[in-house]
Formats: sequence, structure tokens, C-alpha cells
Amino acid sequence: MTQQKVLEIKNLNVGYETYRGVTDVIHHLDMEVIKKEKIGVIGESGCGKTTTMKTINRILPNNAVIKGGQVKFNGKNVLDMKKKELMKLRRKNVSMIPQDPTASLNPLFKVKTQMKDILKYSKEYDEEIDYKAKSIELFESVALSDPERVYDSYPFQLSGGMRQRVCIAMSLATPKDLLIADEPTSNLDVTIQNQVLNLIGNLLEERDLSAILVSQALGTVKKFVDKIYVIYAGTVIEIAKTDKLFSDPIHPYTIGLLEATPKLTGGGFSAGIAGQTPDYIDPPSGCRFRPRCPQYSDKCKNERPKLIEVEKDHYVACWGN
Amino acid sequence: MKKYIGKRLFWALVALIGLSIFIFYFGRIIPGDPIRMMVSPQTPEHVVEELRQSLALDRPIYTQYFIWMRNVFQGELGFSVYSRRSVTVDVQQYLPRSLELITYAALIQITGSFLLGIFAGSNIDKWQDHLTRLFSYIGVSVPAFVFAIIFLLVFSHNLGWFPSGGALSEGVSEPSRITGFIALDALLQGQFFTIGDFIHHATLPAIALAIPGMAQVARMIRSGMITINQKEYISMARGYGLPERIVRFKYLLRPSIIPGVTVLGMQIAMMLGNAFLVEMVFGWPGFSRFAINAMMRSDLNTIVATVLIIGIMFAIINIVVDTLVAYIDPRIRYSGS
Amino acid sequence: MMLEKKYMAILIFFVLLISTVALSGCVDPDDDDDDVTLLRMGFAWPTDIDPATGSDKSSTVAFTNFYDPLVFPTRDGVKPWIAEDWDVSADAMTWTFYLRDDVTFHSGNEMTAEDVMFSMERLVTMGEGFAHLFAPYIDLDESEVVDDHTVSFTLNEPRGVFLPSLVRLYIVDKEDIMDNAEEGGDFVYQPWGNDLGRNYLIENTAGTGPYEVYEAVVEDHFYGRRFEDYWGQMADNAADEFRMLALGEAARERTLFGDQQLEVTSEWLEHHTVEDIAGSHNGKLGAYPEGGALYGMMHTQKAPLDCIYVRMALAHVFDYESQIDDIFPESVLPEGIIPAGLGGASSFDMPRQDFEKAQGYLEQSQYYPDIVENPEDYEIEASWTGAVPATEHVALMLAGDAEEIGLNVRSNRYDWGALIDAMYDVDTSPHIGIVWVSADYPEAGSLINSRYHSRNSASWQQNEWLDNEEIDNLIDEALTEPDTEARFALYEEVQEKIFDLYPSIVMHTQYSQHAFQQYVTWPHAENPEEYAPPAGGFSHDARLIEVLPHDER
Amino acid sequence: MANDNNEIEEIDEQVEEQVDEEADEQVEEQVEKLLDEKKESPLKDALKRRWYRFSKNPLSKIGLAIALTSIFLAIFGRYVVPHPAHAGLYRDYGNKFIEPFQTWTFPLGTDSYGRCVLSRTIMGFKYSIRMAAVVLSLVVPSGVVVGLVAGYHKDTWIDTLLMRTSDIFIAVPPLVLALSITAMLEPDPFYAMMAVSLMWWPWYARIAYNNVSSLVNEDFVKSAEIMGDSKLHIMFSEILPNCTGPILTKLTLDVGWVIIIGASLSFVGLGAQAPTPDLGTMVADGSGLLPTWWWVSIFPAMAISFIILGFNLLGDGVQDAFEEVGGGS
Repeated sequence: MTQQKVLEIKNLNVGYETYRGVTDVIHHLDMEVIKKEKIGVIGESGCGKTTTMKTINRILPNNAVIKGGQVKFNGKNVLDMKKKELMKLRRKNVSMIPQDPTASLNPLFKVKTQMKDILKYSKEYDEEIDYKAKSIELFESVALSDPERVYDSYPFQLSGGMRQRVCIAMSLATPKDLLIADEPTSNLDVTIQNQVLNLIGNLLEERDLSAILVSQALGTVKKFVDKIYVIYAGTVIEIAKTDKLFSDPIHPYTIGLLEATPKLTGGGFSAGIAGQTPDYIDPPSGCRFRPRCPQYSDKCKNERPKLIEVEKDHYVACWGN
Repeated sequence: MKKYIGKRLFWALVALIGLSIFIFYFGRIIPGDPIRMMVSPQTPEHVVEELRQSLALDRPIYTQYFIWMRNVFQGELGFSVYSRRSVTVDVQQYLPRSLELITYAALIQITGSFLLGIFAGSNIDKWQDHLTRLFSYIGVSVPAFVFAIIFLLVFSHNLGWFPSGGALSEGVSEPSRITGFIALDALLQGQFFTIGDFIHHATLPAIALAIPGMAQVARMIRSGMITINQKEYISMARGYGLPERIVRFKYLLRPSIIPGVTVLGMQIAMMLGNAFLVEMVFGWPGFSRFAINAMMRSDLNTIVATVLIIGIMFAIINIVVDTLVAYIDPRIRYSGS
Repeated sequence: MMLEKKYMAILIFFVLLISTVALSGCVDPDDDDDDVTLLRMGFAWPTDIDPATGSDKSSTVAFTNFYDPLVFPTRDGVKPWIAEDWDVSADAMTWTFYLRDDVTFHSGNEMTAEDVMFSMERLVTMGEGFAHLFAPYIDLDESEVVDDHTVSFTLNEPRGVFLPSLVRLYIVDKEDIMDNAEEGGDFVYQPWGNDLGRNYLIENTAGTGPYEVYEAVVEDHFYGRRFEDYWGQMADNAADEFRMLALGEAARERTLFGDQQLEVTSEWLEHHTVEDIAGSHNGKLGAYPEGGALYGMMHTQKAPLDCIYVRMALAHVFDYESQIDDIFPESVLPEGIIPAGLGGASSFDMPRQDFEKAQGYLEQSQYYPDIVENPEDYEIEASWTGAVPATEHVALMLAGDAEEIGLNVRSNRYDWGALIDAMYDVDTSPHIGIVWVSADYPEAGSLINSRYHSRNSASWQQNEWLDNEEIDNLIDEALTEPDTEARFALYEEVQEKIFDLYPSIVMHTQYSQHAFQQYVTWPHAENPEEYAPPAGGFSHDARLIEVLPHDER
Repeated sequence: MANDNNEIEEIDEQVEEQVDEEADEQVEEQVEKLLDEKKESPLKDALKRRWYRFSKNPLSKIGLAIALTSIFLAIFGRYVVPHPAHAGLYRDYGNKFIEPFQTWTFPLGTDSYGRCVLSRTIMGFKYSIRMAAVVLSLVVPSGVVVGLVAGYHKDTWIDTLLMRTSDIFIAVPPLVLALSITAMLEPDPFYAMMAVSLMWWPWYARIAYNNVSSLVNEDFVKSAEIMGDSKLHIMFSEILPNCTGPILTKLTLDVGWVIIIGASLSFVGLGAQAPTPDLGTMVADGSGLLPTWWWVSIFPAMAISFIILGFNLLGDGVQDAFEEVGGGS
């Protein structure tokens, strides 16, 4: 199979400077997205999902430390990119739907100003084009009612759902290769969550994009994605086709996840698995899940489990198998 | 917004009236006979008593206050035992000079602090940033009067770049009085040399006045830029592929300067206070120098007038700053009223 | 890039603005006219240029140059001035003055006897300034204008010192003042029904003096230019303009002096500063007597100073010599309780530092045992005013010296106003007030009266509170005596009485020191024994000060 | 509202949670260090975190060092200086105006009385620090109490009365009012302190007020009210601890401000009187001797700046420690 890999993350390690030292959050993480593939990334809060996503277009906060690894986009390492290439990547290749639309829209500028700039500097459109018309068109495509008013409003004058739609419209302002939706509904009211999810689902279908859908809950992404990455404490512990994962999970953590009743609001499914995500300053040696694992051996303590293809397209990182 | 400003003005007025009562009363209960200080040592008691009567200083304090208050609303601030004439005349004479100096200092402060703050904030942890921080630490730790003395010595006495005091060179006469502001009057009459000379004289005291606040505001802007730079919307703006300069000078700058602008009012107010010392050091013929000399002579009417005038200026500055912040930050503008 | 450019542009503009302004200063806009010679003198403000209200140093300097007094002080008395000659009646109660007929006011009005009369009436009616020299005994109703150039003043009582006092009667322009007097306002004087030009004379002059004010900014400067029609003699190189500047910051004076924008430094600078200014800018140094002395005035009604032995002890602990050497090198050791140079001042064997003697006196005091037991109960407050930093040294010196014999003296700084206020009342007056007092007119009587007569106890010029009837009577008798010699004899008698009471530590005879430019010739300061009349303000007489033209410097 | 870097916050929270649930934790022997850390009380951990935020910036530590040095010198100055007698009536005209760095006896030279500038400058710390200490210890409690009471009774007449009264004293910049009041009184450091205090308490009232009025509707206050806790208890035990951060930050930064105002008052002659080695007075007296005898005023001026700089750096550190988002330096 020679499918074109849009994104290929290899052995990524990222940490943060904190008061107790530098954390070790993303730990030997691998991930890949093939063209037109839609993958889901699942994990508890604090497992490093957002960090990974922000690494892809290099918008990590200042105190983040990329310790090593590769993030290849269309074959080029994002981590080595020069300013110009990076700009191009952000404008043409990757777009991101943020987790918190309120925090992601500049509160001091009207939607119209922000929208215009995005359109203008995407260089995708002629100087002459009517930014307003294009914006309205985008707003309509994300099912925003009263796009004219939205266009002329400040973000704080809009509801949460509207803001997220505006964010989605912004991320779709230009045709992209890869769409990342980082928990796009976690900050929204329950009633709106489904609407937005369906909107994203429809858009993905319509535009036939490669996409990464990040969520805490398996249920949320189930119907939109082809493949699911389960992340625990900064490492991928299981990869499988969606159906396969649900029918035949292997890693004890995944099993725990599936047993837990996923709540739409996200947040907790530790009900299914005792314990907490580990301390990132001094994480457990070997398998990071070990302290919470119902059945672990000495090997788990000493050696980091690698992803092993247990069957076709189904990878697991666990010494238990 | 209008309603809000109106409310602010009202409460400022209430506070000022309260303050005037306090100062007025306080000045009259403490020992000290302003008339005695005004006259020569052997002036007989009956003359002193007559003077006291002409100035109503022999009446009960509350009567004096009401007389004074009534006069204030007629634009009459009372007799100064220091300048021996109506305080109103002194205010007309000296206040424009101080206002000019403070305006000039405020311009320097605003321009300087914004440039420095942005300069540092855009180059975090580079030499530009360290230099600016060094400057701002010096700025906040060195009192304005020390700056004034050092400037006078270095730039006037040693280097001779600036005159050592006063508002105009000898031989340059004041433009005829239209508004009372030298720079403005000279401009209206086309006396450009006078303007240049005036600015030349005002520069050192203005910088000495501006620096402490400049340092403070620059610090606020710098840290504002650091804080805002960590905001999600800035990451996202970068993520959308906006050029760095647009992100930095548009989306980052505007929210970053809000804390700076907020303290700007406080800093300009500090300047009103520091003007007292700086005008003294530079012999600037302004209101603050007049007032401090009058204060030293227990010139009660001048003290009350000074406090009132500075209070009014303070209130106006605060309201202007609030309006400015509301202009920058629409959230305040829309929630204000 | 656009925005960055804009940002750079603002920066460059800012830098340019500053540097342009800085450079524009290199072109000296001053020296309007190279032919005009300026005499610029620094003063501690405020300066009151109204001769009916002002009386302090800078004000009297203004009077000297903007006005003319009726008679002019000399080293040994008075000389004819506006009055060419005078007669006195046998009872010394009627004084007739024959005036010059060639005197014109700055307004162009001719000066007549009417103006002299008005000047006296105005001064006495307003009651401030030097009015106290005349008000108690002049009879305005009886005084009259005899003809255009003759005026006669009638007194209620004989008054020998009337004549020397007239150095403080400055002649003002009646017509000009009445034209500009304001009706209504805080001050209305009867029978005129107006303010007698009180407001007008704040920024204007109405005199006959050699200079007329053409620019006045109260609190900042008075500029006077030569009065073309001045009647009197001027030195060959007398300045074209006489300017008084409000100064006070030493650093600023230094700069102005260095830039030759100041001809004479202000008073109250410490001596090392004055010497340094003169030394580093090739200036001259000069000092002249003020007709006054620095007194440590001891409150004779306040324990323990109510005991003469304590006073004598204090007078003998003070280190007079090092005070002169270290703090006031321009001044001289006192020869008597009234500074030498004033007519009628007597010499005494003044106390000098002698700890043994002082200890001896102290031991005779009734307080001595208790002072030894509880020195802290006998804290003696030596007060001085912050307006004059050098007095602090004196207070500290006295405190240090007194410690040697176990007296607890504490230096206490007062604000000038607060000190005036404190010294106004017998109860609030400090133990010791360290203040310079100088004579109003060049005769011992002026100081004896203001310093020791109980009539003047409530003032900052007196802290002794002697309240001694014998002395009061003697002073009154002396002041009344029209015959100079007899008067001086009475002065001597009263000075002896006062001296025996040790009411004051007479610290030094005051000389004021100034730095002035090399191109200035100032006879009063360069040769005080010959020129300087010992009366405040007359030493800065621009009639006699020469300023070399620019091309001769 | 948004948090800025979710991930880190989450991590931090988890660390705290872990600490709380220490007992339930079935962690093995493996990481001794980890265990040690977990034994710490939450308070200690919070302090530790604040210390980390504080000390992240080395300047904060320098500030702390300067502040401690200043306080030390203020208390023990007279025991460490070479010439303690020079603070008093001492005079030695034979040694006047010795230049600095010439002799070990007078490292920073002597003034016009022949007194050691170094000794006087160091002994001058006392007066600046005392000014700040007295003013702030008067102003902080009174201001905070007024603010608490007013904030707790928001929108009642108590609120209006208290806060409008406090407005009176901040209707004019502090230096102006302090000047006006001290100028009317005798020049005395005590009056100067009282005048500055009078101008200063409203700022603390405002801080407390703003914090309190946003807290009164919080659950923990409401629940305390339902539980029937007394007003006093609620104000001081429930609400006050939540305002510590901003108050502490302002307090540290204010040390510098108060010292500047005190020095300014001394500079115009309204502060401590001679021969007291008050730094502001020394600058004022020495300014007449500039530039020839520059050291007489420049060293005290530098000392003032040194103290203020120290407390400013310290204040920034405290701010960093209490603010969730770093910056502020």
C-alpha cells in the first residue's frame, strides 16, 4: 500500500517548564494520517492531546520544550521549518478548530476584522475579492444564522455555539489538507455540542479532508472517524480501526475506557479505571500505565512497551500481549 | 458612556468638596498666623487685626468656609498672603505654565513608554528587552527630584545642552497673552523662535517628570505583551497563518496596552505631584513652584486652591483615561452604561 | 513590514525631535543686544516691590533701585537725597524738608512735596512694612505741604531718630497710584476709598529710582531698565538693565553664573558654595555688612534660661572663633551687642569660649544641682529656620559645645512661618532662637529698639522677653533725643545695661558674601569700609555698581 | 473565561489532587523522592509553588536580598558603620569634604561638617524603612477593614459612606496632599508619616473592596452565611484570606512608593530634621554642594534608589508568585 502520508509524527517528545522542573508530557509519540483519512485521538484530559496538536503547526506556548522527534507534513519536518515555510503550512495545509472558542477569538476586534485578515493573508484570494461576501458565504456554510450581524459583531456579543461556528468558518477560510478539531465541543452547552459535531461531520464529508478529531470520549468521535488513536500519558497505547477498537480492544486502558460510561460533558471516566494520570515530572518507568494497570509484570516496570501490530491495522503497546 | 462620565464627575465633585472642607478646616485649626508672616516684624497688633478682619479670618471657620465657597463659585479663590493678591490672579498667571510642562511631559511619557514597552515586549529576553528593563528599573527606583538634579548637572551644567531653568531665555519675551499658554500664544502670533526656546527650556524638566511614570507604563506594556502572547487567540491567530507583524502589532498590541493605559492615568497624576519638586529644582515659573512656596508660608487659600485645582485635573485625567480604555476595549464600552 | 516601518518612523521622529531641540540650544538665543549691559542678581523670593508693604532683604534691594528715599544712608549717618536740606524745630517735633526740584517719576510726572506727603500717608495708613518707624508718633493732620518743594512733618512727641528713619521713606508717585488704585476688593483704605495702589504696585513701580520695572513676573523676576530722566548720579559703567531673579537652587545658580547669565549670586548660599562658584568660574568674592548680627536669643523668662548664670555659661561655651573660621568666614567677631558700624554701637569685652569660666558660671546657678541630677529635664531647644541652612551648623555647634559643661541643648529646625508664630508668644517662644536681625536705619537705636524694647517682644526679632522697664525707658529716652551725640551717649548707657543681663549670645557681626563676575565692579562688596551703608538693601545699589560693556570684558 | 495553557494548569491541578489523595494511593516503594514530596501538606506545597514562581526570576531573589539588607541596616545600622557618632551633633571641620575612595576611614568621603558620608547614609536607612513600616502598618489594616466592611455591605449606605469618604483622600495625588498637610504643620517626620498614611489607606480599602464585592456572592461565602457564621467570622476568616495575594503584592510595591514620598517631603524640608541622617534631607542639603562635592548628595540618593529598587524587584516577585499568569517583571 503506497498511500500518501499527510502527517507523520515520529518519536515526538515534548515537555513543559514548571515549578518543579521540566515535565515529560509527550513521550515517544508516533502518529500518522494518510490522505483523506479521518482519525480520532482519544485520551483523558491532561494526556497530551492538545500539546500534540499544537506541535503540528507549531503554536505551542512559550514554556513548551520540544525535546526531540519529527513531525513530518507532506514529507517535510515541521520542526525544522523556516518562518516562510511555516507560514505556508499554517495558511495552506493545516487548520485547527480550537477547544475554547471564547479564548480563541480576540475579544477586542470585530469578527469582520479578524475574518478579513485571515482571508487577506491566506493569499488564496485576490486583493480585489470582496472579503465580506466570502465571509458571509463561509458563515452560511457553517450554518450561522444571521451572518450579517455576526460579521459585524464583537466575539463577546455572540453565544458560545456561534463563536465556535465562527472559529470553524475561520479554519475553513482556505482549502486545507488537514483539519484538526481539538475537542471542539468541550466548552459548549450540551445542546449545542451535537449540532457542532454534526456540522463538523458534514463538513468533513463534504470536503473530503484529512482530519484529526480529538476528544476525551470515545462516543463523540465514533461515527466520524476511520481510525482511533488512544493516548495515555503522552504515549499512544493503541491504534485500531474504529469498529475494531470497539469490538476488540486489547490494552487494559482502552478496555477501561470502553467500560466507563462516557459522559457527553467529557471530563471523567476514571470511574472505570482506578488512579490518576501520572506525575509528568517523574513518570513511572517502563509502562506509564503500570501504576493503574490491573495486571502488570516486572517487564512493565523496566521497559517501555512499543507499539506492536497485533493484527492488521491494529497496534497495541502493552507487554501483556 | 455619557451617563457614566456624568456620574464620575459628580462623585469627583463630591470628593473635592469634601477634601476642600477637610483642608480648609485643618488649615485653620492648626497653629500659625498667616497675617503675621505677611507683615514686617514690628507691625502693631491693630494693623494685623485689621488685616485679619478684611480677610474674614476672625470669623468662625464654617462662616469663613461659606464665604470662601461662595467666592469660589464666582471665580474668586481668596487672598494669598504670600503673593499678596488674589489667588485667582496667581492661578491665571502660573497654571498655564505648569499645564504646558505637564502636557509636554505627558507626551514624552506616553510616546516613550509605548515605544519602550513594545520594543521590549517584542524582543523578550533579548538585549533590547534587558536594556529596557534596566531602564525601567532605574526609572521606578530613582525619585523624580533626583533625576531633576542629575539632569540639571549633567545636561545643563556639564554639557550645556539645555538651559538651567526658567521657561524662556532672557531676552526672549513672553508672547502677548491670548490664552496664557506660551507655546500656543507664540504659535498664534507666529513667533516660532519663542516656541523653540520654550521647548528647549521645558525639555529637561519634562523628561525628569516623565521618566518615573514612563518606566512604570513601559513595564506594564511589556508584561501585558508577555501575558497576552500566551493567550489562545494569539496562538490561533498565528495558527491561521497571519504574518507575525500583524499578529504582534495588531492582535497582540491592542489588548497588551490596556493595563499600560490604565496605569497611565495614575502616572500622569503622580507627575502632578512630582511637578512640585521638579519645578522647584528647575526654577520653572509654574503653579507648583508658586504653590510650594506659598505652602511653606502657610498660605491657606493657596493651599486649598492648589488641592482643588490639582484635584480637578486629576479627575479629568482619570475620566479621559477611562474613556480611552473603553475606546480600546469594546467589552467595557458595551457593558459600561 | 508596513507597521514596523511606521514604528521605526515614530522612533526616528522622536529621536530627531529631541536632538533638534537639544541642538537648538547650542545656538544661544540670549544676548539680545550686545550693547546692553545687564546686572542680574539672584534673590530668595518673595520680593515685594511695594515700599509700603515690603521690608525684607530682596524687597529693600528693589526699593533701592526702583525708588529713592527721602534721605540716603551713609557709613556715618544720612546724606541729602530727595531732600536737599532740612530744618528741625527746637522741640524736635517739627521737621521741614526742602526737596529737589529736578526729580521726575517714571511716569513722567514731576515729583513734588505732595508726593512726599502722600508717600508718608500711604505708608502709615497701610501700616505694614516700615510703617512702624513712623506710625506711632507722626501726626499726619498737623504735617503739611508748605509749597511745591517743601514739606513739613509734625510729630506727636520729640523723636531724634526720625531723620535716620527717613531712609525708609521711599517716594511714590501719587498721581500714578491714584490713577491705578482699585476700589472694592479685600482692601479699602479710608479716607481714600480705594486700595492705595496696593494691587497695582505688586507688578509695577511708581518711583523715581534709577531703574524702572518693565517686566514683572511675581515669583520669578523683575526686569528694570535705566530710567532716562533719572536726576541723580550714576557710575560710568552702570548697567543698562537691573534684573532681579528668583533663585535658590545652588546648582542652578552655579550654571547661570558659569554661563554669565547671572552677575551676582543670591544670599543664603553656604559660604563654601559661594567660594566654589567664584573660584570655578573666575568670579570675584565680596562681602559687606548688613547692619545686623546673628543672635542666639535666650528666652529670659523660661527655665533654666531665666537664671543669668545659665545664660552666662552658654555665652561662654559657644566657640565664636571656629564659627567664624568654619561657617561664616565672611563675617567678623562681634565687638558689642549691637554690630559695629551702626552709629552709636558700643564696644564691649565680648565673651569668648572658655569652658572653665562657663562651668564656673553654671555652678553658681540655682539650677545647677538639678541640672547635674536630671540633665534631660533641662533640655534647651536651640531653634533656627530652615530657610537658612548655615544656621543649622551654628545650632549644632552650640549644642555640641554645651554638652561639654553638661547642658543639654537640642537643635530644632523651624519652618520660617512656624518660628515667627512661635516667637510671637511668650509661652511658645523657644529657649534660644538663632536669627539674624539687622537695623532698619543705620543707627544703633534701630536694633536696640527692635531687639530689646518690650514693645517689640512679640516678634521674630526678639526672643529675649526682657520686659525690663528701666531698659524700655532708657531706649525711649534715647530715641527721643534729637541731638546725635547725646543720643549716642544714651545708646551707650542702655547697651551697657543690656550687656550686663547677658540676654543674647551675639555670635557674629553679619557680612553677606556674594560671588560676582569679574567684569562687575561692586564698591560695596569690594570695599565695604568705605561704601557699604549698614542698612539692609542699600548695598545692592546699582547706581554705583559698574558692569563692563561686552567688548571690554 | 479561558485559561491560557490548559495542559499545564491541568497538570498542576492533578499534582495537587494527588497530594490530597495520598492515603488512597497504592503506590509502590519505587520512587522515594515522589513519596517524600507527597508527604508535604497542601499549604507547604502551595508555598513551594509560590516560591518557584517567585524565584523563577533571579531578579526577585536579588530584590529579596536587597530588601533584607535594607531592613538589617535599618535595624543594626549604627552597629556596623565605622562612625556611629556622625549621625548626631558631631562636627569636625578639619576633615570636611574629603573625597570618596581616598581613605579607609571615610570610604565615601565626608560632608561639610566633616561627617562620614558612608556612616550617615547607612544610618539613614532607618528613617526610610521606618517611614514605610509605620505608614504601611497603619494603612494596610485600616484600609483593608474599611474595604472589607464596605464590600460586604455592597450597595448599602455603609458602602456609600465608607467608599465615598475614602474617595476624598485619593481625589488628589498623594504627594500633593501630603505636601499640603505637612506644610501646614511643623516639619517633623511624625507628621509626614501621618499625612502619608492619611492619603494611603483608601488604596487598600479599594483593593479589599473590589475583591470582596466579587467574592460575596461566591458559594463558600453563601454557605457560611447559611451555616449562620457571624459576619465578622465571614469577613475575616472566609473572605480576607482570599485577598492576600493582591494586598501582599501592593504592600511590597508600596514600600518603594512610600519611601519616595517620604524622601520627597524631606527634600523640600518637611521630613526629619538635622542632624538626623534622613536620606531625603541629606540629598536636599547636599544638592547645594553639587557638583563640586557631589558625593554628599549622590550617595544618599543612590541609597534611596537602592532601597526602592529592592522592594520593587521583591514586589514583582511577589506578584509573580500570586498571579496565575507569569509576567509582571
